[in-house]
Amino acid sequence: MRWGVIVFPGSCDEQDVYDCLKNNLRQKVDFLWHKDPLAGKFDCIVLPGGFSYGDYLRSGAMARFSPIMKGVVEFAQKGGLVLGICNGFQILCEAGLLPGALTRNASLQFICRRVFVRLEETDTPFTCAGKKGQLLKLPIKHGEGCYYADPTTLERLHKNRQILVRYVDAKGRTTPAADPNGSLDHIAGVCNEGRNVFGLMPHPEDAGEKILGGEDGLKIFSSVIEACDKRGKRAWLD
Amino acid sequence: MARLSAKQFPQPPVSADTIASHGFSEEEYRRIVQILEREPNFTELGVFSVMWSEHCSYKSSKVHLKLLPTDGPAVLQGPGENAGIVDIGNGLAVVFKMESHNHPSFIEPYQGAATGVGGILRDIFTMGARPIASLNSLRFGAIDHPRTPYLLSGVVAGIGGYGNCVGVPTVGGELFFDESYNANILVNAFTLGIAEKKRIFTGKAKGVGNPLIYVGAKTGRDGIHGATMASEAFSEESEKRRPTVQVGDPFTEKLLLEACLELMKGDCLVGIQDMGAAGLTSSAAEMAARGGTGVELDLSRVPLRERGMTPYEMLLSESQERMLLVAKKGKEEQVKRVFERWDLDAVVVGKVTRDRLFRAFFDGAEVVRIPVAALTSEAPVYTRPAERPQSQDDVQRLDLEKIEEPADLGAALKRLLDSPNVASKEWVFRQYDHFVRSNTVVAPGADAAVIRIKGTEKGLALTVDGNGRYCYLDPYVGGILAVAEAARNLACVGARPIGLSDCLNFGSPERPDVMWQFSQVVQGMRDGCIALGVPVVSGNVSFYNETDGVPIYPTPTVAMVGLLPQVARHVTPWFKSPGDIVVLLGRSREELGGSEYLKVIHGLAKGTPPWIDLRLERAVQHSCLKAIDKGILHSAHDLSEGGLGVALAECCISGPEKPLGARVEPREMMRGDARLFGESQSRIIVSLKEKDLNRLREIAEKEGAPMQVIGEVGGSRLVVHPLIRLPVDELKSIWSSSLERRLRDAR
Amino acid sequence: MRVKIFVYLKDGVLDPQGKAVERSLHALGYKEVQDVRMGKYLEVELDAPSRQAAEERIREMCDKLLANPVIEDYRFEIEE
Amino acid sequence: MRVKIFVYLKDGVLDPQGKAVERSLHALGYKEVQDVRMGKYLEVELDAPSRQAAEERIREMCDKLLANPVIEDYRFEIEE
Ligand SMILES: Nc1ncnc2c1ncn2[C@@H]1O[C@H](COP(=O)(O)OP(=O)(O)O)[C@@H](O)[C@H]1O
Ligand SMILES: [Mg+2]
Repeated sequence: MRWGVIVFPGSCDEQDVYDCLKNNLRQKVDFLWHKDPLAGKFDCIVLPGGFSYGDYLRSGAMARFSPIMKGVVEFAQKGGLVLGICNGFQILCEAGLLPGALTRNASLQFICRRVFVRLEETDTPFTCAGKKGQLLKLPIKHGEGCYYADPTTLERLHKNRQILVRYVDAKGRTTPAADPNGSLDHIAGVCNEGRNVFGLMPHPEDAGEKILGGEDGLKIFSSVIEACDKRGKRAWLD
Repeated sequence: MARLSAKQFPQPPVSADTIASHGFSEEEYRRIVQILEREPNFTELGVFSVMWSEHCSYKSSKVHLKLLPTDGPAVLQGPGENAGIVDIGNGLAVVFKMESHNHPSFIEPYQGAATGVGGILRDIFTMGARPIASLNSLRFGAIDHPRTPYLLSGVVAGIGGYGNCVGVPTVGGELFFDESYNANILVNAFTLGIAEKKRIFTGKAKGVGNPLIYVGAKTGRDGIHGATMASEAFSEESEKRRPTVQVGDPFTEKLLLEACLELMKGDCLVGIQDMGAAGLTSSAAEMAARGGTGVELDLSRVPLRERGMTPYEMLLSESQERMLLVAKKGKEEQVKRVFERWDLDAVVVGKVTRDRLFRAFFDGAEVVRIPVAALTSEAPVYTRPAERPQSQDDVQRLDLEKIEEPADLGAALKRLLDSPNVASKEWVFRQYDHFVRSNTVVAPGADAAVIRIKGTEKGLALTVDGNGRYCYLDPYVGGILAVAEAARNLACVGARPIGLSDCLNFGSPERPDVMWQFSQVVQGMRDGCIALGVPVVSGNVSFYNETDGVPIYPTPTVAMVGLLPQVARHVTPWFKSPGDIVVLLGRSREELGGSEYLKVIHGLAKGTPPWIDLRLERAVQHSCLKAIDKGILHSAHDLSEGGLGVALAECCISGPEKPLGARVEPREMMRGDARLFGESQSRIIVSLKEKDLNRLREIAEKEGAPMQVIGEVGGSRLVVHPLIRLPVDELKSIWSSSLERRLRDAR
Repeated sequence: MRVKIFVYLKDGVLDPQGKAVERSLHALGYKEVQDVRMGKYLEVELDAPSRQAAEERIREMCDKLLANPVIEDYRFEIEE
Repeated sequence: MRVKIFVYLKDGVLDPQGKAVERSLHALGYKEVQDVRMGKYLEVELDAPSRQAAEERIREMCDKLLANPVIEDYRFEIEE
């Protein structure tokens, strides 16, 4: 299968995603330039972390207008897999591919540390390699990761089981102290109704090797690989 | 943008007043007239003032800095370029430097610190290296001083705000509070980058006729006279100069970084330098000096952000996120294309000339014509008077008999762990991205940070250290200790030092007592470097850190870089498993002078700092390193502020998992407080399996390092028999919450 | 013409910044202050044939870029 | 009474945010927009005996906390 990692002006984690996929999972990966149209066959497009356009107006607000995003929206609408990590998650929300918005951390401070998240659903291409309730230890690093959605949207998220990961403590419990940014319902990541677009604040790519403190992040990427394998060698989209 | 014409800009006259307000002595002005064989015009006066400022010319420090050892088999570039370079094998080199941004950070903490980070990043990528790790060394006034929480929060947010946005991990640093810094905080920023050895770029203007190209942000009236501001003590007057504060734009920096690195892959570039202090003037003049050439600038082409800027302002502006490069003639369009891809301006603003003159034109008229050498190599150099102040004797007098030993040493340990100088710095470093680039093997919170070098088995260790209190009590010894502690911190993770960069933060060089401190510290650092075999490859001097005639503690900060041949073998400070044996490498003496204990418990900054025997230091470090090479150590942690008691507590509580207790019984016979909190140097606590003890003994014996089995890991308490017996959970909660709680309470 | 745009969080969306400012004001002794809300303020110079045309364009810019409708509302004033 | 406070960067101080918004607006085709500046907008509910008293207190709060005098200016409006 083939991955595309978009480089926006101000992206910082594109190399981390690239290296994680290439070195740890032996995947084919290409960088995609934000000014180009989306062309070529890809199974999964990754919007990496960082500070696209400096996040100067709102995180993700300006990147969603990058030329490549038109293609990403079409790709997603046709069922292609799209993964947004941190700033990528913010961009996907701004672009309307995912519900809700990410606002300033409740502490008003940028926060960088390792957290635990719990896999809430496993019937998606991004979580299928895991077990329901499984804990993953992943790094977070963001200033605007507080997830918000209005009550109706939230209800829909519950009903459709779109909340894929929640912040929990080491024992797997959702507690206010275990929630690093004050997210609504401790939400760390959600998918769309079609379950082919997923955004999360933690960085799986920075937890891909034992020497970096753990390899729990590989669960997310290997889920995608597994899902694509099951679907056959064919790309999701021609 | 409305531009002035030459007619609209008559040069203001040069008078005795303007000469004085540009900071020149009469002697210096006479020299200018002699060099030019005429009176300078107003713009030229400005150019001389920034280039001859302390900040750019190192006029007071040069004679001393020559003493520092700068050579080594792996050193590719010592001081003199934008940053130092050391070979690390595999065709790779590391490029690193530290810079101070003290004055701007005091005036506007967020932006001052942010632009400090921006500046040091540019120093690194200007040489062709991708920045991969940063450190920051911070000094603030007493934590209960009304301005401290504001300054600290602003500085930390600024460092994070800039570094995080550019995508360079901040992997370590230090933070120290003392009244001595109440009105003069220190913000020293360090960055390390990695480059291919064959693709290193320098700031040389070579090749007559080659174009000078301006890239990056537009020029505004930011920070005009920043370099002179950094060369002055604070006063009400300098407070008034506030509007010169620069605002950082990390997004533009990120684009500039990527565009420059992309350009460097091709073959367009001859030389490149960032526009830092003294902006366009210093970058152009320094590049010409290194290239043995001249430069000609056409100021009418400089991209401007504000209306009506004068040549004087364009030449002296310190607007951030700008670079000056020399390209091969004919490659102009290629350069522009690269920058266009990243949405950045690239404008030809001049060319390299043969005449060794620094010339600037504006609207067709020549406004500056000065020999390059007069601005660089021939700038004044002073051997300033230096004298040990009489009061030094008094400062060093400490009668231990009069220091009462606390009845409850456990309570004293708790107070020390609660001291912001000893407490966990997590409140700070959790605001810094330390994961980005996925190289971070040991994050902040250990003796040194460790990052791996992708594509190799190697790793780099980084640390920054320097105790101003020690230097105040004895600047010579303090200088040695700064170097020794940094190297010891590297040894604790298993790295051998390959080079260091430093910032020397002092009061006014015009004071003999300060110059004495300066020369003593430099001599101490030199002796430390020679003994431990570490070259100084770059650095920075910050003078005039004083307010109303009171200088800060003399504060060298030493950022040292070490290499690990096998990054997988690194060691961390905290205890790993119950049953492990705890060993103390080194020797303890009855030394309390300058200790954190004396300050926190008795309110004293007195005595002489701990003594150091550099042969013993080397033996201890080598023992630790060899034991790590052999893979027998489970943990290693050096003893610093707070001595054995604090170090043991940190071994118990500083790990990412649940705290582990220990029971130890050190054998030295001395008063209990000295035994627990004395800061004798050259000591490391290690833990290992009992079966490996003999191998450690053999190593230590061979190296000539004393070693003492002092106890065992296990249980839920820290027991230092017979002095202390405390639950580790309690220690952890004090130590880890102190900083945040104190900052909150201070509001 | 000069346009002033205010972008602020919708009612019901947490405003930690406003809260923090309120707390600080109270700590400084300004107890008479309540209900602090914090938002963004933009000033732009706009070239438009008429006030109405300007309004239309500004509304578009806000809907598209300047405000996020999930969490924010906006308001603007045009000065001639 | 309701007070609206605008805090904005002083003239001549670099405004990276405003600049970035301007560039985005241009890229989206809103070329008629120039000179975008970005600042903070605060709304507070204030209890004061008189308009004049209110003005005085607000000015104090701005000087002390809400604006950073090194790089920012402020302005406010009181609505009764
Ligand atoms: N300003 C800072 N920024 C980042 N990390 C910091 C800062 N201050 C302290 N730290 C981290 O906290 C840990 C303890 O620091 P310190 O007490 O200075 O260690 P040591 O005594 O071993 O030099 C180190 O890992 C250091 O990198
Ligand atoms: Mg240490």
